[in-house]
Amino acid sequence: MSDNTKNIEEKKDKFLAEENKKRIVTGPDGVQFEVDPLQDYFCDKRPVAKDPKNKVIENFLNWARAESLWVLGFGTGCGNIEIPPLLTPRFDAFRYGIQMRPTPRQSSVLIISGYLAVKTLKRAIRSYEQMQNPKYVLALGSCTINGGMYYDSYNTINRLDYYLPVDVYVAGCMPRPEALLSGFNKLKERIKAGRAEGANDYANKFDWYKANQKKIIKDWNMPDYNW
Amino acid sequence: MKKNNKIWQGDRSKYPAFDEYGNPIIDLKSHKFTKLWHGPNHPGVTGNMSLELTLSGDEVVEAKTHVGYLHRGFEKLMERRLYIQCFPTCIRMCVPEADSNEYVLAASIEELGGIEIPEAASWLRTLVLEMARLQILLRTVPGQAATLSLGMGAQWGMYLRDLILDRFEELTGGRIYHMFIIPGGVRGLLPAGFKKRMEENLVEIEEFIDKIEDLIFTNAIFKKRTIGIGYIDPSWVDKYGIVGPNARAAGYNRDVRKDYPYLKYNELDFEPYVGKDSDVFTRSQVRKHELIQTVDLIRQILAQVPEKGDIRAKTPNVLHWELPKGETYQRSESSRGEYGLYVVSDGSKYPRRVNLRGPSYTHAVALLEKLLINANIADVHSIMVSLQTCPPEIER
Amino acid sequence: MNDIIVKLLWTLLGLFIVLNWGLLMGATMRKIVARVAHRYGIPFYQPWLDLIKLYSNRSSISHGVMFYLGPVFRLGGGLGIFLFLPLIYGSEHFSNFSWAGDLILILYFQFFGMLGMALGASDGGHPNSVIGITRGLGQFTTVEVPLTLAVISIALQYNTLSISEIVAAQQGGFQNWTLVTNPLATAAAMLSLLGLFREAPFNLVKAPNEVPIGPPTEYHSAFLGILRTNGALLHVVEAALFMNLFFGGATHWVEFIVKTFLVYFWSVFVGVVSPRFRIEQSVTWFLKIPLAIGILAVILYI
Amino acid sequence: MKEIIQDIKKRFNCTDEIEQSKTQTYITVKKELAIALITHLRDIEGFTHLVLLTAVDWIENNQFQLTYMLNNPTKKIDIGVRVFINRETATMDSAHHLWEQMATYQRELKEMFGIDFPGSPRLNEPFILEGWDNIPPYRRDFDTLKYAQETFFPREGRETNDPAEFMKKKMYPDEEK
Repeated sequence: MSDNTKNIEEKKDKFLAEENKKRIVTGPDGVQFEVDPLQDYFCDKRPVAKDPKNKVIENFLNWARAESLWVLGFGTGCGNIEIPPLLTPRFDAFRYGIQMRPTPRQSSVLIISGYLAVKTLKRAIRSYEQMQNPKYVLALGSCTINGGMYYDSYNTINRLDYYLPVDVYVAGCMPRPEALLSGFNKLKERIKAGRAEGANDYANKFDWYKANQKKIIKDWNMPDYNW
Repeated sequence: MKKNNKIWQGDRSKYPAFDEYGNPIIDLKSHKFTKLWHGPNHPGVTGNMSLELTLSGDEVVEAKTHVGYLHRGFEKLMERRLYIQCFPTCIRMCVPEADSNEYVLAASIEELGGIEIPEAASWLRTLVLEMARLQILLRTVPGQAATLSLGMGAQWGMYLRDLILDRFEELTGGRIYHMFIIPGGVRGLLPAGFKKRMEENLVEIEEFIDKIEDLIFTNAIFKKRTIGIGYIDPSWVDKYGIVGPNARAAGYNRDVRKDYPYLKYNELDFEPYVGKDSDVFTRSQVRKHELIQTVDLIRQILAQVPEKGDIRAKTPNVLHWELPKGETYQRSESSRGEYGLYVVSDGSKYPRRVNLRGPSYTHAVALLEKLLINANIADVHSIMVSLQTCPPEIER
Repeated sequence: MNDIIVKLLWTLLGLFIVLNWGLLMGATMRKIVARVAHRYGIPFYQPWLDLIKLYSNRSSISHGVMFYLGPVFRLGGGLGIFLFLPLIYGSEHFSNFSWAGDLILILYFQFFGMLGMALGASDGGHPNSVIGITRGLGQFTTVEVPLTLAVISIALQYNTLSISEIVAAQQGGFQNWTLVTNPLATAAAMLSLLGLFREAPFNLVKAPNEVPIGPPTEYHSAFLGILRTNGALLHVVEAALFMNLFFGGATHWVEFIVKTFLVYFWSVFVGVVSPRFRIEQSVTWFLKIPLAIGILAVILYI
Repeated sequence: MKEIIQDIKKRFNCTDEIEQSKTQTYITVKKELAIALITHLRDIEGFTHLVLLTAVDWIENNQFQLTYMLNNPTKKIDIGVRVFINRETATMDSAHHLWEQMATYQRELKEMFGIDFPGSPRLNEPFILEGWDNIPPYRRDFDTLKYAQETFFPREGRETNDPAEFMKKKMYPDEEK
């Protein structure tokens, strides 16, 4: 083990909760064995890219996916204040097959609504990785594009596409609900054209994304890929 | 602990056990307790914050609030911005009611710089602040029922809120962030026909209030779920720094608009509604009466606001505007309670320190952690919404 | 041998109709709720798209064998009710596999799916699913009590445990329905129907802002697809059961559709204007008025 | 208001009285007497409402200024108690027993300024930041722009102007300074 990796290991251990640390456990029959909760309790298998096979079938499925966008109800920033109007009489996004789901397992769209603090980025990554394969990221606001007015803040990221594969950016601070709806339309076009393969990109460029994420999340105390 | 007279609600006075300081003894390895995280990605918390709950059965025995998911470091960022540049930054501190942010910063700068704002600007500021209160109350009053899965009122309310946001667009050009109040005055006068359109909306809102009275406040199940839940002892009000509607529901007649009249509030005729039972139902009643009162206040303001006149006091060139050395604290009454800004100037072009005092700072951390103890897991969301917590003003 | 295959094919056709009607009915109800909220609501074809999407997700994660079996058990419960429930009275083809004691069997199948779900949900490991399913089982137990009493009452009234015979006894016009001849049993059953369909005020199992979203928190992709398929199926067959027991059954598909729609609409109608009970409130609610009505209905026919 | 100030000036040796407005006064008190003064104000003079506690970094004097803003809800007056502490040692007596929310303020100050309040509950638990390994961010010597540029990935093509220069160029192009 080189010094560098050892340092990283030690640093990682510092932030781990007591029950997640590696330890030697004695079984009831007296046999001693090592327990590594990060390996044993969580599945840290790398994600696998699952490329579409049959083009005709995939086109049909993509159409169904595009018309049934289940959005994770995770308001990561101030753009989230325009999500409730989207679901109410004036804008009524339900008409376009957009529905909110409370758990990441069942959702297919992650909306990063505005600036992303480092603490939230960690949760957003976890939520994203728990979503199932055709999954899309919609980023709202200038702050996710280039930092916006928080370009000099020590706690908000500058560009989201270094950490998560973004499908559509909606500019503005904050984007109006109309802009958000048109962002959803763009996303639908992308999905129907078969270009929204963010999940596969994430799996293919996994190491690059992880390196970027670990650069700013200094207390990385979870498995590399947590689903 | 008082004895239960209902046999199906077991006597919990002995379990969990308490140590000598009155804290429950929680041993997670005993498998008697469950640790449950509410949030940040959970529909049952307000905004982006999280609650770490330790449950014993259905009952919460320990709650911890975790914030910081929305931290942008505003107070640091404003130290490297000119006073005029602080405005676009400042209004994003608390999103749902952005105009309070504008007002407190403008008032602080005027106080330190010794600027008097013109009559018309003062009226327009009052109008904008009340409209902001109206739009947030249209969301939160029926929102209390939405926490108990009665979402109809919230849907209607959000539509009316959109109408008020339309009026905001007409007046200021912005939907959520207006930047209408600037140091020395406001940016514009009322557009033609504004009063008439506003009046139409107000009539619609009054009909809506009648509707939610029937739908929500006389609903037996709503009463059953809210009366007696989330009780704030009136003696906690000073101990925990409770302000605004939450303090008024506990019987304290505290309203910054009355106690420290700013702008034109001493020329308006209103009396804050004071509840006495201090539970979730009373707090929602207080907010409903505040909604009725706000509609009335906007009518009063519209009757008196000048159609034309000077709206901007003379200020120095904003690029070289140096405030004299000093410090001040300016407060306003937001829909959540006392909302203030503490500004320290060191005589340069940049503020030395800006600190926001948001009501949620105490409501969502110290008070919520206390209130959730012994609450049912089903009531966590409704207690939280009844305090009207807003995470961005905790961490800024 | 040939007969049974033909019968199976007819049953599959019935399943196809019921399933699609269930999806359409679900969409219609959501549209009605949306209209109350002054919205347009989802398109009518949305449930089908959701199902296609769920079944075609490229990845899915398992938490063990019971996690797989949970949705299967749930679907087994729904299919079980369907198989033994005569859909159309007097039709040779759509009476499925109904037999002399099917009423008892159906009551058993109602609980079967719930238990399967409990096993699967707790294997998902998410505390919210466990809380959700504990509430679900607790509430369902008390929902069953007035329903069972109502069923006992009409079994005593008609002296049979066969649904076909109960339907047969109600033919001949409105005045012969159980609704008229045994209003107490109908009232008890219709109140417990509110808990059966889990709309507000009894939707605490899936309460999104308490336990998002209850038992299926960890279910996704095809697992959730199965659960939603079963949900559509279950809504129709439960409504059809009530239709058969209390509202004179159906002699053709149009009547079937109208009656099941109205039975389901009753629970949506109550749900739109009600907040949600807490678990102990809903349990005690079922053990008060509906239970009393149920007992009265049984006493009258002993 | 005047009498209260005169009284506490005598009792607690307060200095630097500034009357900001009719209802708002700021006074400075020594670190050792601060908690006693605040307790006196709360219990005797009726300043029962804690408005805020915050710190100001006077890096040039090597001092932190702590401001305890107290409010008297019956007389409707505010008093700002200023305490200057050494920036190097940065320790202050904890006042968490006076108000329940004080512990939260002290947690925040510990995290954002590095001011220690021995004895305050949950003081060392992270409040806002997570895994922070730099100097506390609200201190004046922490350069947020430099940190952001080094840590995050600025998008190429974004023109980052000094806001003041940019506004000057756009709005007052003729002006010289």
